Amino acid sequence: MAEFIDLVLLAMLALTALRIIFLKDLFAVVMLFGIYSFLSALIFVNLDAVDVAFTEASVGAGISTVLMLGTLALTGRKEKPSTHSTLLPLFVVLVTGAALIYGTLDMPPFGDPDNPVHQHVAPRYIEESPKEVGLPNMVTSVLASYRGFDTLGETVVVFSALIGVFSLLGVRRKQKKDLDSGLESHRVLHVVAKVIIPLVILFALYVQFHGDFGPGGGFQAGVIAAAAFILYALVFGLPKAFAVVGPKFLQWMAAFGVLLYASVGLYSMYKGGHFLDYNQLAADPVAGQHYGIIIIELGVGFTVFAVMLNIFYAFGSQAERSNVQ
Amino acid sequence: MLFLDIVSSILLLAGIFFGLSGAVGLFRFPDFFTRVHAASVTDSIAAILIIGGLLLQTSFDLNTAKLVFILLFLMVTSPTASHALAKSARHGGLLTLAETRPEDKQEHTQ
Amino acid sequence: MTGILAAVCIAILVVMAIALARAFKAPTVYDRILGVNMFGTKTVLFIAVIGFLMGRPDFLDIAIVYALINFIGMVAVLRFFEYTSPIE
Amino acid sequence: MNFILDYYNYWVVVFLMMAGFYIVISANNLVKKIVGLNVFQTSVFMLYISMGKVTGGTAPIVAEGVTQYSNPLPHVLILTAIVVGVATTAVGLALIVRIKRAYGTVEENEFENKDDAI
Repeated sequence: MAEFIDLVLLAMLALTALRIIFLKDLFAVVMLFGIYSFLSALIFVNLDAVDVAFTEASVGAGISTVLMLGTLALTGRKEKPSTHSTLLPLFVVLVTGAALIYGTLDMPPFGDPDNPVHQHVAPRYIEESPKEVGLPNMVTSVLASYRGFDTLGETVVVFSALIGVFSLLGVRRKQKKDLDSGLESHRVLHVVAKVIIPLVILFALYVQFHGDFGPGGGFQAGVIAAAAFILYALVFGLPKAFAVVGPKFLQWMAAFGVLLYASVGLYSMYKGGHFLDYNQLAADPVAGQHYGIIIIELGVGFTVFAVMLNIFYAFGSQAERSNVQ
Repeated sequence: MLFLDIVSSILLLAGIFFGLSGAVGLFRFPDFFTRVHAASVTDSIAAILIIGGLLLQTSFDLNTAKLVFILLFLMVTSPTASHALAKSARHGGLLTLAETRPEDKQEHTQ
Repeated sequence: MTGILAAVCIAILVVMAIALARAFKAPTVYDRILGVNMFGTKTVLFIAVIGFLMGRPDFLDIAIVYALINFIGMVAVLRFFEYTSPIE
Repeated sequence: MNFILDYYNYWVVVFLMMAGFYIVISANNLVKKIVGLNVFQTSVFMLYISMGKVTGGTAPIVAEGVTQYSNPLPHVLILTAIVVGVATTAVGLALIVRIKRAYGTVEENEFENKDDAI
């Protein structure tokens, strides 16, 4: 049954990708990209990658699509016909495709339990991580505890993305004459958004702290909370959203998240362990792991929330600036 | 125990029926506003029935709470989304089928 | 019971395929948004049913995220679409 | 038939890679190139995740009565890759907005004669 579903979903995905190639209306391209991300998240669910599906659905389908729509609001909808012929790209693509497919022929068969990939490193983590780190969700324990240093680097990458977008775009200060943009004419959306936003934030907090036992964690929680505020900014307009959570406050919050993460590492060094070695954090090593993972997931949640919301502010204020002139 | 299974499978099958009818309506209806009607009505009823069917499977634990949350959330958002879409389409100047075909407009107005 | 759940899965897949077809062939942009929206709601149901079929009902978190992101994506499309251009 | 089932996943991944690759090469609009990049990226994620799948195994969350788990390590790698991918997409889109403001266009074939304009 699962293989059949896998086949059908992958076929749908291939069709969506094909359709994206031949579309000229960029709005339709971005919307089909939204479906593409949803479908790939669905395939990840089917391939037992539950955390990855969570992230792909919230980050891939949510934030990417909203940012692309924001860009399209500035750069226009229609793609002008390209002058050069499509024969050469097609030829290059077909040759590389054939080479790659020839390469996949001697890969191990899909889903076979005694594939080499499952023999060397994975059994150690599948057996040891529930005992050493004490979390049912092995993905979170590997992500936060064994690979804690990499996740710190990844949080810094997200933080530097904020710096990059801000150095390029910058957020417009709130002028007096700001028109009250947002979907004013949609009264129903105003009422429903007011009802939904607390629910979404509550769910984000649940995801944040549920990361140890089920799918979830800092990244997904940060993105979902940012999505709640993005919904607020979309429906009630940016000036009101700036009043609720300003870009200045978010910059501090992003920095604070990375600082919190690194200070956990320094504290465990101060207690005599290595950098980011959570065993020193508490008397009992497994309890120390729990504290360490909860705190760094909180740090990651702060940073990702602040960065995603601030990037949306930067794009949103550009769209409004071009409309005000 | 068997009774619960029977009721939940009835609900699920009814949910499928409405979902499929909505999909057929979405595909065959002539213009946008009829399609919005077809899609959103069956979306809501199919969601209620299928999630209701699944609710009977759970033994009143965390999953039941999650399913009730999903049901409430879908009941609030999916009609709102369809309303906002139809209003935005109308606002954007999309005409209904009757408006686009002037010749059968007279018999509408008599 | 699993037979019924499997049948529900296949039916939802069919509905998703039709919604996808609508999103591909849509004459106006609004039809495309409608297709995307219906596809999103059906994926929520699909994940819920798959979770029960596979005996891992803790997948429901992902179904909730799907419902959220589908709604927010829809609002974003409507919001930014009003910015760009009148109906072609 | 069994042979196709074994390699179907990888073939669809290669097909998506080539679709993304083709979009990046032949697209005229920069935003569409970014979409092509994301299509390419997601197919790479799918390659890693389908390698980690074990038929009959479930999600790598410890549950009683489950013996066979899918391999959690590719999941961790891809989790990081998705977030970094979105960060790069955000910076890429910010660059496109600046290009639009500086050159007035984001179409690739309209750039050549614009260089002396600014």
